[in-house]
Amino acid sequence: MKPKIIIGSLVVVAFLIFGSYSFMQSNVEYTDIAGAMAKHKKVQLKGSWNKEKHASFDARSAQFTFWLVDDSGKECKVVLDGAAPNNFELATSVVAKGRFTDEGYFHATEVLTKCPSKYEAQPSELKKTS
Amino acid sequence: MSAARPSFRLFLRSTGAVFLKDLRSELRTRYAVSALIMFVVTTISIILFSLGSEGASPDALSGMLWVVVFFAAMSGLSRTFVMEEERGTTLTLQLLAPPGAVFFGKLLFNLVLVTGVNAVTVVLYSAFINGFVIRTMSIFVVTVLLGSIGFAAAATVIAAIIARANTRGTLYPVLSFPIVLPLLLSVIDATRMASEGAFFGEAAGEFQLLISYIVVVIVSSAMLFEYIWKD
Amino acid sequence: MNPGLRIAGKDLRKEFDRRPVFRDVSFSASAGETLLVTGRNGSGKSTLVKIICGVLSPGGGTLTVTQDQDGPVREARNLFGLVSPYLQLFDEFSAVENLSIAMGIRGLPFDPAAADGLLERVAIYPRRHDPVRTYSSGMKQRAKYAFALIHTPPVLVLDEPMSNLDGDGTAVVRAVMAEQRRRGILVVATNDMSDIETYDGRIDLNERR
Amino acid sequence: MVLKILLGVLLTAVIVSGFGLPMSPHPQAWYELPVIPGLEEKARIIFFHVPTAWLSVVAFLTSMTYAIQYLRKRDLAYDIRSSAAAGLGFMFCILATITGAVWAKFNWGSYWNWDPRETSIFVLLLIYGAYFSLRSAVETEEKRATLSSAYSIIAAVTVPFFIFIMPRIMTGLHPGAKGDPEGAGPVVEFKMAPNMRVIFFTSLIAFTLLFYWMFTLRVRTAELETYNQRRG
Repeated sequence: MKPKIIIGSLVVVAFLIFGSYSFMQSNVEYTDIAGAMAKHKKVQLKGSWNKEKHASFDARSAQFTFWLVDDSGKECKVVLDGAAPNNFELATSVVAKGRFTDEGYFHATEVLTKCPSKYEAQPSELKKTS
Repeated sequence: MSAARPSFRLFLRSTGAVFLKDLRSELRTRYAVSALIMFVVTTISIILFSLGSEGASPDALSGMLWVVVFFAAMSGLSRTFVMEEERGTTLTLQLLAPPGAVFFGKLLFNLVLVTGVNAVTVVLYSAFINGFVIRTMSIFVVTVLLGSIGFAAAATVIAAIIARANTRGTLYPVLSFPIVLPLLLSVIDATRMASEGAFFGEAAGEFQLLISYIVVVIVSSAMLFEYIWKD
Repeated sequence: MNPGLRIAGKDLRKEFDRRPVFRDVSFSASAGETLLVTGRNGSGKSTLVKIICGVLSPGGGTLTVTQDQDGPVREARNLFGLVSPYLQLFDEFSAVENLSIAMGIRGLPFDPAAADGLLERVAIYPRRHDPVRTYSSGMKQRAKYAFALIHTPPVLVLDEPMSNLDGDGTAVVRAVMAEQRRRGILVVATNDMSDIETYDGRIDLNERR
Repeated sequence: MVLKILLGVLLTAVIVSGFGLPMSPHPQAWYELPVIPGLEEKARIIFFHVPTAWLSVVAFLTSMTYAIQYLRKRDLAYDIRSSAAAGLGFMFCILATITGAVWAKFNWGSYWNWDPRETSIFVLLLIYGAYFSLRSAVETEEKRATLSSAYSIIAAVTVPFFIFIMPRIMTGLHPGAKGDPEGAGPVVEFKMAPNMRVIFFTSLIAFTLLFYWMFTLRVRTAELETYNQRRG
């Protein structure tokens, strides 16, 4: 009776940990445009929005299109299923999750925006005052 | 009580006998199977009517497949325990079988039932719903298989709980939903990957999660079952 | 047979909803003895019967079952046979199937000849292949005796043994009781003293509230 | 008594400082809270929203621990504790949902976004709801205690899977969610000005004490009720 409970609990804990690894593993890897083109799988493309090129939302296909520049300066077209993400204009950088299509654009299922950290005073302002 | 140490072989025999008893009873009455299949046919035709000529996105379609599976499972999988309680044979089983054998026997029966019904569901769904395309078959097959086991595992223990309560019908979906939800989200995600044409390796995380869900639910249910089963 | 066999309860007690059903129930019986359980409705006869059979855990106290050292060792649940009004057979199956299912789940080998013998004895042999659902209540009660005896239990527990039975049926049950008394322990829970001829120990639950 | 005084002092301090301290874009004195762009005065709700969410989780774990104790010892006193904790947890869970929805409305534009954290609090609500509907559906006290204990344990072992699966299928708006560049840590790991952090953690401690106090009160009333029932 007792050992059964102990062994059972250990198995439950072990598999909870095993399950939690799936969470870390599934973090799709970050890469730049060249890396994303080379790998034919789902990646997280890191870069920023090229504000000089037009970004538009096509209401018919419900897709949002914009141009992304990565850290090496390379540029590509990103088509996102859905509307522009929150705070897209304010974002300092964006991460697009998806894969390169054969037509030569990056097809994103999700775009995350990175905004300035939220619960601190602006660092620049802190410098001014101190 | 001083008694013989339960031997593992005897335990397996009891488990098998409980499973066979349920299987033969089901083959004779066809109660659960007919309800399940009718449910699947009804929901799929409702989806067909509501979609009309318009298609839906592959994402939505892969989600809807599992909605059909979820509600079908909810309508049929509680039968194994509720039936014993309604006909007053719970005591009979308590006299005959060790609790573990009842649990694993019923789990096995639910597993066979849900796997069979899911196979029918998937075939009907792919045949009738146009926009539903699977690009990576391997991911899809493994997902349906693991999903079925997960559903059977969660459904069995919840059924054991509600069978002992007074109002059963409404309680079953209420209790199951929060337990089954992580499984549901995970299989929907994996099915989406399969329809997107992802590589098998990309879904490894999902499978790992599904396997650990199955093990965690089965092991903890097996430990708790004795308390639920005995008055 | 079964010379070492003994069951003993010590200070057994049970509550439902914090209300005591009974308390301080102690008894013991060895092979060849009959234990009688009496008490008015609601005094917990069936509860005690379920505790003795091991399907209900007592709220306190201990129940000990000692097996015969010479015979084959059995699992605890296979030591008991129960006949009671609230015990139901699997009614979509026939009597024979019920017996084979019972032996299968108990993990014991099923002997069709022994089953047929038993069914003949309780006089439902001609209808042994009909589903139990089609039986009359008296026939169901007879089938329960076959169900309780198929594994020749060292302890036979009868709750309201004569319910639904006609004259022939009571005669069969008296023979079963006499045989069990020779073979092992007999526990009878009833208020009808005409059900039982002799007993060795008695638990009156009216005094144990 | 000491507990009640301490609790009163701490909660008063949190309420006064949380609502009363001035906000300044360039905090100089120790008492000036920084103005957070995009949040401004709305940031104050964090001192009350996060503790309620924290308590609903603490209550859930407390309830589960007593559920295990009940199954081991079969003593209805543990069931009283388990259900008392669950009741409080349900209340705090509703409070967390409401304060969260209000905050979300003013910050993200809508009351509900199905962000991972919102989804998990929703699931917790569902579990609490299921737990109480199960309890109301069982008449015998012992059976009710056993079944609801078993259910809360089964629910507790499946809850972690939400934490594993959620971030993968949804984008987070909450700080600490995967969408945040700082990573996927728990809520309290985000960066915060030191004086805000003091109020924040004081509030967490005060609310935990509040929970403990309410919990003992509920257990005592429940025990008195059953005592009365048994006599009456």
